[in-house]
Amino acid sequence: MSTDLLAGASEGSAFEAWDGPAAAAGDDAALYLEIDGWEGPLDLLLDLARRQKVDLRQISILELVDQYLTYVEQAEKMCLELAADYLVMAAWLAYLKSALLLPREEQEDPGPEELALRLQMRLQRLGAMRESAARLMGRDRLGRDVFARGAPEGLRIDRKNAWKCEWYDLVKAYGDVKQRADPVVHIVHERMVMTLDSALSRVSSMLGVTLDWMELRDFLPSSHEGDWADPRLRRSALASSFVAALELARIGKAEIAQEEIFGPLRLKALKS
Amino acid sequence: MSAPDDIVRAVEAAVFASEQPMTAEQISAHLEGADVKDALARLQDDYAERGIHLVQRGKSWHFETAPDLAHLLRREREQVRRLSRAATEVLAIIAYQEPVSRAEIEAIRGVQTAKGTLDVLMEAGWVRVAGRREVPGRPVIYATTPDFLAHFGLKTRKELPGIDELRAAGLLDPVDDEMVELALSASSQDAEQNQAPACEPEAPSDGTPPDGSAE
Amino acid sequence: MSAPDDIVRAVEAAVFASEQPMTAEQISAHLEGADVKDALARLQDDYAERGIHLVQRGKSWHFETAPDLAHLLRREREQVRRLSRAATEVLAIIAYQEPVSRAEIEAIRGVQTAKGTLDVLMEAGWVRVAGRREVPGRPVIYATTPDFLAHFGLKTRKELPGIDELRAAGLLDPVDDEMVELALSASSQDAEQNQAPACEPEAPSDGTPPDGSAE
Repeated sequence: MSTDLLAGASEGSAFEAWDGPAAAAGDDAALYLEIDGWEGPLDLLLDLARRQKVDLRQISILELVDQYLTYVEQAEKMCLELAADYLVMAAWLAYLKSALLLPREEQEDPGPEELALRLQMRLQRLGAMRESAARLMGRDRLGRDVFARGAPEGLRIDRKNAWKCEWYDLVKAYGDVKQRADPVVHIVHERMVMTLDSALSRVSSMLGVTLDWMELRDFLPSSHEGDWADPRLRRSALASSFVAALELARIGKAEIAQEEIFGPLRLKALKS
Repeated sequence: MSAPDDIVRAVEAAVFASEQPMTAEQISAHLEGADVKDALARLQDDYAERGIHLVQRGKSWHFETAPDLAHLLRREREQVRRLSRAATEVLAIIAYQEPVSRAEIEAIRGVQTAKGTLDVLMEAGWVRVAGRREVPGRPVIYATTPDFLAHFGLKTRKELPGIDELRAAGLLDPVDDEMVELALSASSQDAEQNQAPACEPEAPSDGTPPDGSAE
Repeated sequence: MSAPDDIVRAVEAAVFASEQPMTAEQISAHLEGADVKDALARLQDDYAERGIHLVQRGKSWHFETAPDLAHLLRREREQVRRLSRAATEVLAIIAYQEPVSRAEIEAIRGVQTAKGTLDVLMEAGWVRVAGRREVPGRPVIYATTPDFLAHFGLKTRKELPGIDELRAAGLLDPVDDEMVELALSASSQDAEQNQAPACEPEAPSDGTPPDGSAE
């Protein structure tokens, strides 16, 4: 392979083989436009390689390098602005060329033949993809060459609900509703109480007949009398009697004494 | 059947790809003036037994699905769904107290009833509109359908258990112990006179006021 | 040709009526699980010589007009979007080498890919993001879609023109990193001296970075 590549170097002059962009030389604008038409140095290289009119596998890399370098030189001569990557590629190609021409011993790894081969592979690959793109675009394309049905009816699946409910759920739901809806009944039981008034009259009248100290509980009616056995009524009577005692003490008719906290509460009439 | 010739194939493709039905003249214009009458007749014949037919409507031609396969275009797929709790309650109220208006249902449930809830019950085929109540506003009233009875395996609505039967069967969960205790103690002496016959759905056993109470 | 049986007719009608290509599974699901494989084969055969064909693109089936009638049917108003040269190249690279990363596409083309190029292909529905490559940087990788196959009339990617030859020639081998770096390998230090512009720059350079930048 490498001999092929090098052999290619002797074929004709680079400039003659190249009737491309530079052929329009003299007209700066034309060349500039051509540069614009290339998508980068690889594209330019592929274009130059194609001009060799041989299979990309047969191209002479040395010739290609010369053509490229000539092109860049010309562009510079004509004061055309080249994008940096074209110059980078030129530098690399110059390096490749010198390496290819150097005696073998001084070469590093990968060797220049290997690099040339890779460049050639790259060009082949780009060429292949470009060609494939053209073939792809040339196929019978849906909507351009072949057509789908113009007015399909369309397929539809309507989802229909099949509702499900068990007898138990129905009946239970009714129970729940009724339960919630049942009017909340508030009943106030008639409770037997000793009113403050009756306690006041009872306590003050009892105080009138005794002059000695008397325990508050003793003012309560006897538990043997009628309803008075009811503990709730007795609690009410005790509370009312206590309040009555305080009232009597306040208006100066009675005196209250308690020896200790929670001890028995005693009551005595005050002589006025 | 011989292979279709070029004119037939071209007419076939043109009608197929067109977004509109086309008259014979339009098809012909599309095909550089070719005579398409025979081709259309031939195609109609070719497709006569297929799943698609070439048909003429007015003067225009188009392909369409064979009439016996039209059901394929719109398929129905059933999806079993459970009734929501709200819908079940509404259904129960209608079943026990029909006919009822929406306002009555809401009064009994104590919450607003979403529009969709009644729709679902009607979609299920269990509830129907049973007229209007002759009161101001003439509200629509709802009742159950024969499908409702069939679905729940009932001969008549009278087979629905009364509230006391539910209670006896333990189907009434006490919501609030205290409230129930209170209600029970309060009603012990009154129960007799308030208790309606257990098996008379028209006047449900729990003593809820009859129709119209909600208004 | 015998008259088509019920399954054949049903499959024919379903595929014909559908707005989208359908896979055998989708057709079968629409026809309540019928086995449609034989019917599809039979239909493909029935239509082979007609003006419309039943075709398989990827896994999906649809009817379309016969390609040889293109000259009669081509319509200006339905012109397919014209892709830029860059976009067609990128599409070809993705189709032939999928899945590929953007850096790999750029390594093959030797230039950066404008942001919009991949967007155009994705918008057309021909290219999709197919995940990320599990290498440092986890680059996004691209692949073609079923719509791509349908649009270009391919049953599978194996039918891409010339793909076997390209593969045999090693032109579809994974892009090696060295290729990406090739142009830079010797240039970094030389670039400085060569880059000195011989002329006053009139306008800023187009800023296209050298090849290696594709990484």
